[in-house]
Amino acid sequence: MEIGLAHYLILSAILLTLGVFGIFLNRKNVIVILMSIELILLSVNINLVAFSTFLNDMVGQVFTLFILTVAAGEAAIGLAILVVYFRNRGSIAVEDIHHMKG
Amino acid sequence: MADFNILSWVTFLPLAGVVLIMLTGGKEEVAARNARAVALLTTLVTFVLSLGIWYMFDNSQGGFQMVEKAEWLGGGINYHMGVDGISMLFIILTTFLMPICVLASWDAITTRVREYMIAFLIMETLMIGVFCALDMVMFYLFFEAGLIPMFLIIGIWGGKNRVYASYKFFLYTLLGSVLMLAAMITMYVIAGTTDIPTLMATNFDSNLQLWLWLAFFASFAVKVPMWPVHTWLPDAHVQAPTAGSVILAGVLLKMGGYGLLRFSIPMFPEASEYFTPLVFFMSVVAIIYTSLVALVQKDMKKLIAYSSVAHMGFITIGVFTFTQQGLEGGILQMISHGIVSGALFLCVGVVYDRLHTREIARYGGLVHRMPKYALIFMFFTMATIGLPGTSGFVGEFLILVGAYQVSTVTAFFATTGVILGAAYSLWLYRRVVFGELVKEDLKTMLDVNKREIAIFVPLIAVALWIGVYPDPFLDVMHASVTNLMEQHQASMEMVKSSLHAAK
Amino acid sequence: MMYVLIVFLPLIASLIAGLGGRKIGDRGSQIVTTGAVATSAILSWVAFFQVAIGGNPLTIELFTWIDSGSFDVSWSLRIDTLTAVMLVVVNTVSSLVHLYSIGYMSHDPHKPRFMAYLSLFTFAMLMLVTADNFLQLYFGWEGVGLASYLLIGFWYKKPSANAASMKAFVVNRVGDFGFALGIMAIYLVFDSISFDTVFAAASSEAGNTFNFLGFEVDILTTICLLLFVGAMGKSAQLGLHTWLPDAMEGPTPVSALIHAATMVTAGVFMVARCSPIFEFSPTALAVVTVVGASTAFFAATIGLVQNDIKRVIAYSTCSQLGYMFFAIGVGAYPIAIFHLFTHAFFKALLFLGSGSVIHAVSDEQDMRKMGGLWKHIKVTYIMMFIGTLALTGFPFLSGFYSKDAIIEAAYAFGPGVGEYAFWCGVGAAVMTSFYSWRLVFMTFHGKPRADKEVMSHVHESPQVMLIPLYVLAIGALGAGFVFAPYFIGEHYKEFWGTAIFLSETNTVMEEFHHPPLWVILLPLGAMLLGLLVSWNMYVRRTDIPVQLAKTHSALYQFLLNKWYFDELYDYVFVRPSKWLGKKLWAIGDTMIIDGLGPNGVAARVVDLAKRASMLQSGYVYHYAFAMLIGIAAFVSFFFLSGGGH
Amino acid sequence: MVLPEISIALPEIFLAVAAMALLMIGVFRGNGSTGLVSWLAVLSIGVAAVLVLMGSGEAKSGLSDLYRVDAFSNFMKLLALGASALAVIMSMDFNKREKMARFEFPILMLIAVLGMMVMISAYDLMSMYLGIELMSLSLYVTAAFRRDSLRATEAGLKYFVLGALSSGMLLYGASLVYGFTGSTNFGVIADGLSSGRIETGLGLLVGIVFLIAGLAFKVSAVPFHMWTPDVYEGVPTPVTAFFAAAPKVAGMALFIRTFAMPFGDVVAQWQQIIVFISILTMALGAFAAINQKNIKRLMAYSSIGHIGYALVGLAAGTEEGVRGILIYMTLYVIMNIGTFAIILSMRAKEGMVEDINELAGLGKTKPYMAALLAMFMFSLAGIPPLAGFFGKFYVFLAAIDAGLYPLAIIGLVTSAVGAFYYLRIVKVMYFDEPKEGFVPMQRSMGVIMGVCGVITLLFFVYPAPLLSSAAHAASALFN
Amino acid sequence: MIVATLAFYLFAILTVASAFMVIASKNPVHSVLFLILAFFNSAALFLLLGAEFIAMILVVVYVGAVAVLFLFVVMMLDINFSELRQGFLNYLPIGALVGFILLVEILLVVGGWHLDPDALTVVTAPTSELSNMTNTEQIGNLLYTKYVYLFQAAGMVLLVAMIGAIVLTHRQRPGVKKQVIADQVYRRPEEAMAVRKVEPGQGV
Repeated sequence: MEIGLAHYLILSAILLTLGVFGIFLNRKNVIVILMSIELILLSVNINLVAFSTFLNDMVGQVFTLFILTVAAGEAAIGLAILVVYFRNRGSIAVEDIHHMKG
Repeated sequence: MADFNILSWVTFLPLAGVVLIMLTGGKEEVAARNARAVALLTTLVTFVLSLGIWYMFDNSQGGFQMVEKAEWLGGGINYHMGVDGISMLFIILTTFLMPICVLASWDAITTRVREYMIAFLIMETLMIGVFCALDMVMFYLFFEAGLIPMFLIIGIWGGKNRVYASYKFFLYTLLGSVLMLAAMITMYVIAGTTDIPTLMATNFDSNLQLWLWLAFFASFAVKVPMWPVHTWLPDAHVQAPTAGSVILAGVLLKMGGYGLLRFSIPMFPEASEYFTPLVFFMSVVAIIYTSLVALVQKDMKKLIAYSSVAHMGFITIGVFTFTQQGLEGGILQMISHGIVSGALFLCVGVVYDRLHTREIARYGGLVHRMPKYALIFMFFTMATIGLPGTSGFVGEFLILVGAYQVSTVTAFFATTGVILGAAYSLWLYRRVVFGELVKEDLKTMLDVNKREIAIFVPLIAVALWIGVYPDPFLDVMHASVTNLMEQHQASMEMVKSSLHAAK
Repeated sequence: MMYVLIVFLPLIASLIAGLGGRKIGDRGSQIVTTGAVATSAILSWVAFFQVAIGGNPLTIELFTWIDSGSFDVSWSLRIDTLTAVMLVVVNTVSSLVHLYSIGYMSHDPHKPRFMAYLSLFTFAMLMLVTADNFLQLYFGWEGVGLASYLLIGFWYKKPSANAASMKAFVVNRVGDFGFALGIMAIYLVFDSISFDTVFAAASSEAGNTFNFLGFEVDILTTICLLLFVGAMGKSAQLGLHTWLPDAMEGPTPVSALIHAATMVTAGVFMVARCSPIFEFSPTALAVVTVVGASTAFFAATIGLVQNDIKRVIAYSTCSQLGYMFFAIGVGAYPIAIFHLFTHAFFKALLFLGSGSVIHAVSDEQDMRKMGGLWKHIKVTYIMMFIGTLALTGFPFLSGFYSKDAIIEAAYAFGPGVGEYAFWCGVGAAVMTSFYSWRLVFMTFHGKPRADKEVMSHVHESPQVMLIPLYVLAIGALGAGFVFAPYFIGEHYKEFWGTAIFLSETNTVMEEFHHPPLWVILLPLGAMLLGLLVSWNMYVRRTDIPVQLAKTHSALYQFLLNKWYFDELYDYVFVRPSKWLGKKLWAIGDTMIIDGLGPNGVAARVVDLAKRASMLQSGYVYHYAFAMLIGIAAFVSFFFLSGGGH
Repeated sequence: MVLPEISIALPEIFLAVAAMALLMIGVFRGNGSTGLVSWLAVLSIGVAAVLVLMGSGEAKSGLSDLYRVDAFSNFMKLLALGASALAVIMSMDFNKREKMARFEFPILMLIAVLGMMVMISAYDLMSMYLGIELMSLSLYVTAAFRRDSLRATEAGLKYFVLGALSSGMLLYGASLVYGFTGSTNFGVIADGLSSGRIETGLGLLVGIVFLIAGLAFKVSAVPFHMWTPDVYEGVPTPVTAFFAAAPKVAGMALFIRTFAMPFGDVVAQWQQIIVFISILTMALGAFAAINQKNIKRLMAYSSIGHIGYALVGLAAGTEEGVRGILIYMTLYVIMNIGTFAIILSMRAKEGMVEDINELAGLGKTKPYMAALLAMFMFSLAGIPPLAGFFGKFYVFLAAIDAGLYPLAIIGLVTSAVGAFYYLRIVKVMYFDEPKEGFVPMQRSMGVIMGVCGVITLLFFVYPAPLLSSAAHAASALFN
Repeated sequence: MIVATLAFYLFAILTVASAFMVIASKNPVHSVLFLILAFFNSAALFLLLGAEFIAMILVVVYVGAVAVLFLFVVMMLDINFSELRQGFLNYLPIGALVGFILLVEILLVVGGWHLDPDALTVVTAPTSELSNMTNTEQIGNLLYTKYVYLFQAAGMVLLVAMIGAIVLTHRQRPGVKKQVIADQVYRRPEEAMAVRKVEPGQGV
């Protein structure tokens, strides 16, 4: 059985779903949410690389490269914010983050 | 005089007063005194200037006069002003009532006088603007903008329940007019302009007309106000300060009637014809319903407010008869109602200033201490009842004559309002003015002073003038009303012939 | 100019006295108003001879009033015989009442106001009678209503006076309601409301129909009936009569002027004025006859048992007005106006006389507390006696000429409504005689029933009050005799000229001169019968009335309570209106309109707002979930709508 | 490909260089230089604005077709630059007073502005993404800038988590679009769609949905708005002021460009979704604000509502619609900046206050400030003759022109509902009894609110400049 | 060919499984480790697709930097794991339903992807044959020419990240002695030392 583009796309879709699930089904801590976001980005990357290959177009891979770069920065800032929050609150449990509502 | 843009001058002159008041500072008392003086002066000058409009007005012309036009928003939306026989008198009415309002607030308003006067002067500009505007967007601008100062006037200087009343007033009217805005935009999209004279000549599709008419009606019916969207009025009136009530009853309500005349009828003739039974029904219900409600009111202002609704019911009937008598009666009745109900609110204000209550039961036997007041109040009571010889009669009767030609049923039921009107008005008068003077705090009340007499005399004079010799007023309208009717008939003919052709 | 003066002098006087009363003082205002009205009265007589006797009617147009399309109305003075007669009646009685008031109101603190009102009334009444179009007629009509309202409520301290004045105004408004609709119908049909145009065109509309309230009805009949509703209100005819007795709350001169001599006859005047229309509607005339005759009878029955001296006369007025109406109904307009003319004299005389009595017994109006007064106030007694004779139709006094003529005319009209009117008229005549004499006997004869204190103060009125009585007495005595030939006699056609229109088929005016003998004698007999019974019950055996009242207590109560009309109206109109008003306010406005409208919407909005902010839970995963739902929904939307391609 | 190519990105390059230069100044001179750095940042923004203005007005793409400059981008850039400059000015005093003055703050804002500029000019999915991230990352940091405050850090955390999620969505959408059209370039996609070479299958549409999700998050349209109230409330007020204006402009510009240019030919496909989002947004903005007690939170819902109105113009999908949005956003920014200038002046003796009830009696204690705030509120409610009305007018004009009657009517009705809460502020200021007044405000705030107020009030007198430039800018997208 | 297919399935299943464990494991440290596993497997998939450079970067940057950063933070925050609540299930049904619907829809969409021959004509930067240029070379060629401005922009993003991280987390604790090089450089002998003439026999 030939492995086609669809296989990669399906894999990516599953990863996306898992990432999304990780965000809104998670009650444990925020770090897991950040990791879920990484999963989503991974799924995007798989998508792009797969498209790139099957379209014979390098742009997809360049895009992926940018995403990886930005994702690294994003992770850094996300973790930094998490750290300052933890310093204030003493917890990173998702359920504790609801000081503001309404 | 050719280059003198009198309409713009009259419209924006009150703003000069606003600037002046803003410039005058000083201690609170001094500032208040200056503000009063400036406001009075400004309104008087505006009134005198507005008489120039009447002077320059050509009675024989049916179209718009003293037209001014300038580029504004672009795309067919221009600064366009002008008057015809329908709008001109409303301008005079407005400028006439304003000095009276300022005088009426002279002693009654003691807090934030400067802001109060500023609000009133702005209000004046906006009201005049409504009647001058010959562009829909301009009209809407002035029409809606009036909500702001009125909201503040009711809310800041109003009675106990002022917040509720001001909210109700604001949101009720706003909700009505956003629909009108939608209709205006639709018309603009179709016609490519918001120029009122052009739109009057535009034929809208019959089906669309119905929707547009309803949207406009939503706004004007609230403003008029017609049953069943009248409930904001009693609250607003009761809570507003006296002068606010005067303006509300005197001018603001007229905007609804004016809007019907200016938009609904000439622009959507078929829809107007189609909805006439609805309007008649609503008006008749308004007349009888609110008259009955007025009969059992315990608050003076509320009673007069409900009577206003009933009177405005007459006006809407008149306007929708499409007869010369009905239309002219409607306009004249609006002017008259502006003066008479305004005066009645002032009457209430006089005693309110002294006793600070509007509860009817707290009064009684005022005639003993206040004979002049009793006389004035009696005069306006009779005028509101529509006694011949007073302004109230001429308009009312013309309306009924007009209505009778179109629908005897409507005329019949509307006329019952005449009976009920007498009942509630006299009942009010009797309870307040007549009877034994038993309440202690009434025994020290003073009769109307010179300032108050100065307020009432012009009102009485005009009410009598219209009642006895309304010709100058009616003459102004003839050409325009005839014009309006001819247009209406022409378009109805066209509809009929096209219907025939379709068959 | 003279005619203008006649009409406007009272207005000017009224304004001077009303607005400047404080400056010119009591005396000044009395002089100004009385002088002005008296001048008017004299001028009116001049006019009467010029116009009515001399036969040259004229119309003076003053200035435009309302001009809207073809609805074109002017202020103008139309002086023809009918007007001239009314001018004389109004101004004469009015000037006498002015004079009388100077005496009668001498203890009142508000003399200028009273005089101003009286003059104002006079002006309005004059505008009414000089109208040359329906709208000016309406103006005068409402104007007298206003003056009546003011005068009835003159003693504003008395709640009963206030109530009565309001009642008068509102009940009159009911009549005006019909009147106004009538005017509108006239305009609709004739495209004009000027008398000349309308009257000239009336015949061409005879028998045509138009749509009124969804029914196809005869035009002229409808118009006439609508106008007649107005007349009923003003002239206190059955159904709309309830205000008249209450109106006696006003000072007695007012009762004499307004509620006996002038204003209440405006209805009669109006119908007579509209004779060119009424003549083409037999149906309407029949209605007028029946209503008039019934009123004559009905009011007389109530008059039988009333104890208030003024109320008795008031019901008498009501009854007499009924006479006038059925006279018109049978087509005898001149007789009706003639009765109006003579009635003005003797009824005013009776009222002013009773005023004199009231004045004498310290403002007591209940006849049960009078009696035996004749010795103390002899002049008044004589005057009252003359008035009573005239009213009951004693031969050769004025009432005899007019009232008997009416009864005869009714007979002459023939079977049907004529017959009904005739018998009602006769019955009423018996009762008229009875209650009029009862009044005289109870008041002046028998033992004094007032307490000593009052009796000791009984005194004759001053001359200023008695002079009007004398003048009126002369009228009551001689007016019939002098003027009958003109009004209803052989010269009647020349006299009336075009003022009253009689159709060709209407021969009543000829026929009533020749009734059978028993018809001539019957009213006389009726009068004597009434006199005898009355004498028997109130002079000879004063215990009879009490016993009668006991044995027929239901009937007595029924009559005493005026057939329970007030109660009925209260029950049918007043209370339901108030009840409805309250309900509409509480349920309609507050609960339904505000409840479903602004308040309800506001409450729902606030609910929604609460819910909307509850969505904002503060939890990140809820937020993320919302985003996911959004995306899922939109993607599903494309799937379901088959988007793409 | 040397200098001529660069010139179209001159303002951006200048901003980047300026940001780095300021960073160095800051690093060398320490936090004492915050004031200097702030003013220099304002100056840089001004210079960038001048550079934008100096660029030729004609439309051209450059930088390997990644970038596009036209009248539209110039309009939006100037708006974003102006809003940002005012936000920087407004932040200075506050930061000093609240002891959070650090030189990185203006620099981060400067970089955020750079990101916005890239967003506005983006002509490729990649430049779009990088622009968004450049802006967003700066904003995440500024949101949590007050790192010792629980509320600010919580706001930052929420903003970050949801923002990252949204950019994930956006990227997934971008990847689908790339895959189903074969290109990331807007021009190529537009050509492909209009020539029919690329079919508009479900794949592309799903990609568009994900793109919409990402973009809607940036402008906080329902249901991707949830972060907005919490973040607006939590972050320091100047940051809120900044958030409420410039990023919205940039987000809206990107939204418009994406949907007017590459997907302009498939309007029918996405129109209904935008209509739906717009209705939800307007309604939520109107309803949820009613219950708010915190004025910043209220302004958050208000801004949500306003974005809903602006989206009405997008839903029309026409040139008139875009013109309406441009007018709307301009006036919105002015009113918002003015309002926040006042909120920043709400300082009692004990410190800053945010409760609406603290405004009680402001009409007496501070009449001019109250008058201005009242004016902004009425203007935001869309009452004529204030500027806000004209924004609504043109947006709904476009909607009705496009035949979207229900949308227009629902929008207008919600605007009436929305008036309810704007009135409440007026009510508190004028109808309620005065509390203790605020301490005197700073002059720069007075100037800002005064200028915004004058524009809001007198816009109707001379509206032509804005109307014509907006029309010009809109036309650049539709040729 | 079969090897490639098998390899795909192996790595794909491992990726999904470890991704699942990332969100499902109780201990965040385990989550991070599973994340690293997922990255490794994806890198392998990228290799299968011929994107060698990306695969390498994924391992180097992601595993080497980002994932380790996560690990650091998890450790640093010193979370008491036993206290973390488990609310996974009560929210599951509706969430799972929505997620599942979305997944199915996306699967339906991407499953229908087919290579449009027309689409190939618009390709911006076609991949050359392997023999001509390596994948890394191709990327480099593009990145430093065509996309150099985006590359610079990405640099700005990293700068922001740096500033942000420092601004947020960097604290100057009082009492901690820090080396201030400038101070050291500017230090003059006069400040640091004093030359005293010591009288012999008296001491200092």
